[in-house]
Amino acid sequence: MKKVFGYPEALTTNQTHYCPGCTHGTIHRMVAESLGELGLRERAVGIAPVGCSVLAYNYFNCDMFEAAHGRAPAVATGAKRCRPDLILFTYQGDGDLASIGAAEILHAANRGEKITVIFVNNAIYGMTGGQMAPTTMPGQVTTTCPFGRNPDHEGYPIRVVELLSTLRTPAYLARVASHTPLHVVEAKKAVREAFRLQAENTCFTMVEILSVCPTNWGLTSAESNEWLEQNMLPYYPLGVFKHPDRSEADSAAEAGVLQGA
Amino acid sequence: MKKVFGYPEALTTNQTHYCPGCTHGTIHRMVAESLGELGLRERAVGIAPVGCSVLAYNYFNCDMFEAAHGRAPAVATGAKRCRPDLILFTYQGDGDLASIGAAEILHAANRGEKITVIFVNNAIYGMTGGQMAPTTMPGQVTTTCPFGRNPDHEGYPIRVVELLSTLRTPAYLARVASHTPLHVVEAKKAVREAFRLQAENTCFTMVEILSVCPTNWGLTSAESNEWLEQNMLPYYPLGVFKHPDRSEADSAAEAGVLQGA
Amino acid sequence: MPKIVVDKTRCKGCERCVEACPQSVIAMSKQLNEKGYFYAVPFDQPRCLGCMLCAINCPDIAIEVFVHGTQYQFIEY
Amino acid sequence: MPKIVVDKTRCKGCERCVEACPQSVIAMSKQLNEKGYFYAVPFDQPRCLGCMLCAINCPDIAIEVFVHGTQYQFIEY
Amino acid sequence: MAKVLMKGCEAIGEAAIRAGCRNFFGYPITPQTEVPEYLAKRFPEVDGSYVQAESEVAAINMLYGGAGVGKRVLTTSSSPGISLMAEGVSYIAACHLPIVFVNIVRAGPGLGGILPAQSDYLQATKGHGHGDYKLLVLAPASVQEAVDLIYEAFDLADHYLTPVMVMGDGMIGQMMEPVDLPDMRDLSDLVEKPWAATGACGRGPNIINSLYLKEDMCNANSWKLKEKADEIERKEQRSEAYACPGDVLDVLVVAYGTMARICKTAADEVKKKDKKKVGVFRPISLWPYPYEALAAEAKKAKKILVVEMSTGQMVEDVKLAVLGKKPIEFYGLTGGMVPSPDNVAHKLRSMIK
Amino acid sequence: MAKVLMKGCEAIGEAAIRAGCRNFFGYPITPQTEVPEYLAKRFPEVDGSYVQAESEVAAINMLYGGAGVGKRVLTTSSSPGISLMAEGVSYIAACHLPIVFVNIVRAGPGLGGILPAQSDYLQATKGHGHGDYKLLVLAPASVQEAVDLIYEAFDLADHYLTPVMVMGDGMIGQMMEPVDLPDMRDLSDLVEKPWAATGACGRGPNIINSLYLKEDMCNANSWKLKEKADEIERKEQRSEAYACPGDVLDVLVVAYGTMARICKTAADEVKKKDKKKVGVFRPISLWPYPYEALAAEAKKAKKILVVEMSTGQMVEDVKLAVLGKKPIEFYGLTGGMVPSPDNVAHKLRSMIK
Amino acid sequence: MQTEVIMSGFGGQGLMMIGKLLASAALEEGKNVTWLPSYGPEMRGGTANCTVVIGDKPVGSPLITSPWAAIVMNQPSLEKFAPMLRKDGILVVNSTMIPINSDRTDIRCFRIRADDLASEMGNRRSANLVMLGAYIGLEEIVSHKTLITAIEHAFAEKKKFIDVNRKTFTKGYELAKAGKSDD
Amino acid sequence: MQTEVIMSGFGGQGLMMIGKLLASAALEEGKNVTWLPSYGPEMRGGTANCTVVIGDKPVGSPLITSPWAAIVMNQPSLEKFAPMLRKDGILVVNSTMIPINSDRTDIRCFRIRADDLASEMGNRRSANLVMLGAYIGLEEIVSHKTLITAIEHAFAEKKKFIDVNRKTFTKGYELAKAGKSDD
Ligand SMILES: Cc1ncc(C[n+]2csc(CCOP(=O)(O)OP(=O)(O)O)c2C)c(N)n1
Ligand SMILES: Cc1ncc(C[n+]2csc(CCOP(=O)(O)OP(=O)(O)O)c2C)c(N)n1
Ligand code: SF4
Ligand code: SF4
Ligand code: SF4
Ligand code: SF4
Ligand code: SF4
Ligand code: SF4
Ligand SMILES: [Mg+2]
Ligand SMILES: [Mg+2]
Repeated sequence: MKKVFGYPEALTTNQTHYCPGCTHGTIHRMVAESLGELGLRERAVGIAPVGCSVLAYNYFNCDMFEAAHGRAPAVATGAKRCRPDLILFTYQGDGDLASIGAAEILHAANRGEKITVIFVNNAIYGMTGGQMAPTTMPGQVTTTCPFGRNPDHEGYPIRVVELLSTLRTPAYLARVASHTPLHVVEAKKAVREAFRLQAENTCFTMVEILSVCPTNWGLTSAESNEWLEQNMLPYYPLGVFKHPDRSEADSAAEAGVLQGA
Repeated sequence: MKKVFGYPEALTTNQTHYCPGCTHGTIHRMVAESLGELGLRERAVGIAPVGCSVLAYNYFNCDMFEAAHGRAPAVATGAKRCRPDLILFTYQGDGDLASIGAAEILHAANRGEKITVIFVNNAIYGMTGGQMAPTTMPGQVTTTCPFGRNPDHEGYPIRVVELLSTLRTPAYLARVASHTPLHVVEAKKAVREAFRLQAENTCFTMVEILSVCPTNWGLTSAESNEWLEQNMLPYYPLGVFKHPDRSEADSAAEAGVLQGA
Repeated sequence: MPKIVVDKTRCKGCERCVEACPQSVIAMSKQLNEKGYFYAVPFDQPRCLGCMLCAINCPDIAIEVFVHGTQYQFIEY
Repeated sequence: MPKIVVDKTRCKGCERCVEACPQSVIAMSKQLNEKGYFYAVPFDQPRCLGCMLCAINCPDIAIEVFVHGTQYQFIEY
Repeated sequence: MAKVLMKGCEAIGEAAIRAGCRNFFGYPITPQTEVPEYLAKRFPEVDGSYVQAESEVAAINMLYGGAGVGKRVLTTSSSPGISLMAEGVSYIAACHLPIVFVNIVRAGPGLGGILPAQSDYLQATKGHGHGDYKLLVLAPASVQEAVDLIYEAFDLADHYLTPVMVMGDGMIGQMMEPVDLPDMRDLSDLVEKPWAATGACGRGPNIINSLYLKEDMCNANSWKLKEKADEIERKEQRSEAYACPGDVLDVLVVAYGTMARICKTAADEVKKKDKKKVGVFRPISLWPYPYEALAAEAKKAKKILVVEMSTGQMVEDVKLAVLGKKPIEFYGLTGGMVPSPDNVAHKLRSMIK
Repeated sequence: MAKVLMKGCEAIGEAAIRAGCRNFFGYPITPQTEVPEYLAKRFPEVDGSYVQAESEVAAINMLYGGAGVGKRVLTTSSSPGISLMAEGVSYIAACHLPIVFVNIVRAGPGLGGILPAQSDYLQATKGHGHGDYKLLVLAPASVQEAVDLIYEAFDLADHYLTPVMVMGDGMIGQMMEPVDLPDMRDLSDLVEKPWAATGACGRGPNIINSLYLKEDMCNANSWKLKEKADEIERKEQRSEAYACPGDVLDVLVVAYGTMARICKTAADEVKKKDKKKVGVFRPISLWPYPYEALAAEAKKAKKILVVEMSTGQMVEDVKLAVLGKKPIEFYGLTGGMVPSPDNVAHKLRSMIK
Repeated sequence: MQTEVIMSGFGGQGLMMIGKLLASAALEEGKNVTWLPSYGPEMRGGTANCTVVIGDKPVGSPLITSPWAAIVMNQPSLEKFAPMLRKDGILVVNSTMIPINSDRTDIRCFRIRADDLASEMGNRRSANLVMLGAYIGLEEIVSHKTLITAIEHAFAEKKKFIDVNRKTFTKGYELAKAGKSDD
Repeated sequence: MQTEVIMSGFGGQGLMMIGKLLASAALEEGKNVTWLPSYGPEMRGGTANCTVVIGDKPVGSPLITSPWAAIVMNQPSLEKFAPMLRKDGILVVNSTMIPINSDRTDIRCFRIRADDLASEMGNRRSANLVMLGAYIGLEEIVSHKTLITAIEHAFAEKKKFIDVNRKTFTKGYELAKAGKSDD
């Protein structure tokens, strides 16, 4: 018999510490598979964030850094500028990337660093036990917005991909989801495309991946999927928002349509 | 005879340290006039940045802070949340706001802080003697891009107003210029509108003001105007990009048009 | 005939594979594994199409998929 | 008749007022002020329309504008 | 009021409210996140406001704004977050603004671990931010003392116009103990702040600033800060001498915070079982360091033992107090390992033989 | 090579290039912006790369990345910027990564002023970031020494796998002096870094990390850092004793960096005019502090005078060296005021009478 | 006199809760007390524990390396804490979940089918109270009565749980008093 | 022996440049030398200065509070530095720009119409070299020849300026040698 689906080489066999049903694991696998399929594992250097995926260095079977909270894009910049022949990726949560690390992601994108950012948006701070993130949904209850996020006081969730899409510097920017098999299939394509573009030294690449946090959402795995579909998908539309091969006008138009959501 | 134009009450009579022809002075005046006309001077608290306008606290005739480099929006947030009855404004340069302070401006805008940000974009670090700013134009020579800003390595200039316009949180966001009398007239309207909206506790307000730096551009006052018109205006289109009274769709459409530039 | 193999020790019992399977091949065991989870079991293996959806959806890479010869693929992964 | 008054000590000689004036009322003095700048002088005062453009464009608020009675305003400021 | 059982972090939040603090700005980090979580829930009841800052850098600058408009403001964080606040705290000190901030120290350096440690001692007491200024640093050993010191910290901050740090560790933050909560301060009763930037209405502008273009002014501000530091050094030294009566001690243990509690247990045991005289000296104010009080106790001791959850940071201050007159030994574990009473007793026995 | 006249900042940049550094990450700040400006111009000639970071926080984390992939990396900044780097440097130290960074100190605290000062001494030597680690701190007194120490700093960093700070002030940064530039290092000759994250090709993954979930591992890393610090303390103390022959000194002046040059002039004058014996002790490594060497010199002196451009930060280390055996006085100006030789001579005379 | 109890099990088994009940009862009785949870990223799905120290004098270390008693609700907890117990210490074992025994002979071990008993009494989630009851039955460091009061206070806002919790607690208490271990 | 010279004037008058010329000439002659500019935000339009210290022994402080000589090209500089000069020190004054005199009688003051002379010689912007020439003429701390070499090096890439700079420098030098002050 032929194995058509198995364990990717670019992951160690360590079991993750992620909660049951947490899609961090799925996303790790997509990254590892992409590195493997493109033959990049031996040149790859990953940057783990501070967040639930802080231990990512135990799971990826390639060279890794563990960065300070929010600073992964700066670490990747430093590494890539020193060794342009390496393949650099960061793996970051929404608190890490969109809150404390907002300046670093914005500027890495704007400088056009040839790195790949895997941005896991689960609308909450997972690791520290469920505080409000910049991507937390209006009305969503967290430990630091115990009465639900109130847009009048905390503002609306930040749509990072849309934000970065306004930058003039060429980039590959996509948003995908990770909660159903078909979403994973699309997500994987985007992740691989990002690494491919990096390997060709084309541009900055980032894939935002909508993810679940059953533990801090206080839901089962199945309920989480539903919550994501009902609350996050309408606000965080999926798609490729920017592609270096497409003209700005095209991307703007597509983004325009999606912004209506 | 009647004085139709004179010295605004909300400025001290101290002479500024700005270079001849630098429009920082003009912008100070607009802010002071707006405070005066709206009767807000006695409730106003301004936050000076680190940049050429670091001494703004000597010029505005109202209570002032001098903030750490880039952090004025956080300082204003702290002050406004503690004293919502006060009128808070920050006055920031492009290095201060768009580089080191990128996270602070993004999040103050996204939280919808009821403050007014006066953002002076002169495409360079004035105070420290002419280094590259995030808003420096492609090809522009500065002391830290002595061969001209190269978009392949440093990326393209950041358009802050366009960037913040993608946020869902209501805001007033406009870009104006300060180099000719008619531009100043429009600029003043935008500044006053921003303070009016703040006084009514409506939303976050920011006016980006294109400004000149004759000293570090190495040009005369008149040449600076020309340089600004030829290089900055096409890339930094003027207009109101977001207004709390207008629907998102309208703003997006307007922004879309302008983005074509 | 296609088949899946679940690594019982890796499984965290999240049931994502169960939800994913169009053929209802998988169900949860009534026993805990050593980590304390009710783990996934392919209790109706013959119905398996080898479509890989379960494996694709498993965050813990606890599932391997095997097929004989050529196999119609619903999805490209 | 409208007129402008330039505060010689505040002027930094940037010539923004000169550029702004539609009536060419203003020119630069041949003398330095105490700060070492050639300062602005309304050398053709009678042509002044009181339009305020010079004052609006002056970064150093060195110009005051005076008018008699009602005055047509080109711009609202 | 009857004692209530409260978690350290929550007690800190409640104590701040009772001290008149209505504005908290902070960013989550273990093991202190329960402070903001508590306040996010509790503040609406007292018209207070919680703002989750985008980072610790932003948080400390929000405090700068809040303190500058005259309010009692608080942030809490843990080691890496405290490092990020260094620039902001230097600004606040330079501007003579009162703030209270809490470091629930975790294991370092780098990301380290989240378990209790005392390895930020030198940072807090010597050189957090740039420039000549000092932090008033208070180190509670129990939840009750955390409450009392937080409550007082706001008064100290307002009195000296200075940043005050309360430094605990994961045990202080996570532990529940019975506490007597202080009364609610009457907000109208707090000290006036005529220097605050509250709108130039009926007076000239107030300016909160630390830039000095003229070097003599800048020099003067540094010396003003130095004089303030000297006054604090004279007036605010706090310490506790435990079981040190008489005039001979076999060993004097020096330890602070939770470590001092553990040392007391160890000292009691060695006293009881080995019939040796062991005292414990506990600095409560880490800066100003109680040099004189320690020197006085040290005089009676044959040997000094410093115990810390670090590789030895306070040792330097003990040396400065003892000035070579007594032998000083050190025992420490860090990284989240907490020396047990047995560990300390073992070390004590090795010193006494 | 013949001596060339170079500005301190530019000489620092050139020395780094010659030491094999090809990557600079930094953010402009007076009075050190000429370093990045010089390198932005010069790097293309040697295939180097200058990146203007968005902030000092980003810059230090870029160094973390660059050091982690095995390159010699540099950043330079000044006081407020250095404060912002505290968290990053703590991570770098915890991961045992070699970097060189420069603080051209300016007046503080807060925004302060841009003129020369020495008020970041305690921050640099005691408690910059959180956790147990130490910075190797070198303080040049001339442009030539700045060049030499920068050149050596890269080797020290690589040898001990530790961050090394070179600390100067605005005079060092802005002054031109004649310098002998060292030779270009052969890049292929630099020490190997098998631990670097350069792609797991033909070996298992290399991991650059400072997180330890297990407290014993975290403890072990702190003690590993401590042992390294102890080794550096044994081996890398540097100092200069100027005009201290014989065995009696009326006064021993202790000063570092540019302040020591000024004190030498003052000492020479007092020796000549007042016929008194005045020596100058100049620590070159501020950490490890040359305690023993200073103690030896201090033995000969009747009195000690510490002179700093601060309100008195190094005094504590001098006390630790002298241990109460000699009276110590302090003279200092700060905020950009530089004590002149006359000021110091005046103070010296008041001590000798 | 000072007593230290560690309670340990899977997250969700309610160990923190019984620790707090014990601590408040101790406070109620005027004793000195500390309660300290384990915390950290290991929380994720792993084993959680808390330590309660009760004494006549002020408590020294809230962190205990050789406790006097341990209440263990899953096997990893038994494996971790049984070896750390002091001589003559007490080990209360949830025998529904833990098939094995500690090999120590110098401690008192009490096994009780906590989950089963709780289920039988109508609320599977009250197994923790069975365990606590058993411990208090073995060693009445606080009185049964005070503990019942503590339960009533704790569930003042979820009154429907008071009854079952009171009952399950008392069940464990009585079995232990009667020496009716599972072995 | 140590000589300290401060050169001061408006930004743009070329003070930094002549300071560097003097410093390189001193280096060329094997002397110890430091050159230190004023720096700071006051740069903005204000007065700029630099200090050159030349000595036989290593230079102590590069920052001088009582200099031996001052070359002042605008009035604020005269007002600032004349009072700081040491007794018997040298003050070189650009009389084109500075109508006033220092009231000190214990110093040597040399006035020279630097701007006018430079303009007359074809390059208004060489007034700084006239000033430097005058100073060296008064006190030859480096030789005329070395200084000319320094000028040639400095303008190696802008050769067209060498000639006028050499001439203006020599003009100032000769007038000073001849004692032809402006007064
Ligand atoms: C400087 C600093 N601040 C705060 C923290 C605490 N912290 C750790 S992870 C985290 C948030 C993680 O949330 P996110 O990035 O969304 O990742 P997730 O856990 O949701 O995957 C925070 C605030 C820290 N370690 N360092
Ligand atoms: C933390 C910190 N980093 C850097 C600096 C130095 N610095 C002062 S102003 C400035 C840039 C100013 O540029 P901009 O904000 O564009 O203002 P402008 O002067 O152009 O008006 C910099 C980098 C500082 N003071 N503090
Ligand atoms: S806390 Fe949330 S994000 Fe973290 S591992 Fe668990 S489910 Fe995933
Ligand atoms: S340097 Fe530029 S921005 Fe600054 S005052 Fe001068 S002209 Fe204006
Ligand atoms: S491969 Fe397809 S059919 Fe077979 S078990 Fe998996 S999901 Fe079901
Ligand atoms: S998806 Fe994976 S982890 Fe989840 S139940 Fe199925 S096999 Fe187990
Ligand atoms: S008011 Fe108008 S017309 Fe008169 S001087 Fe000014 S610009 Fe010219
Ligand atoms: S615009 Fe103002 S400063 Fe400029 S020349 Fe005219 S009056 Fe003078
Ligand atoms: Mg998250
Ligand atoms: Mg600017």
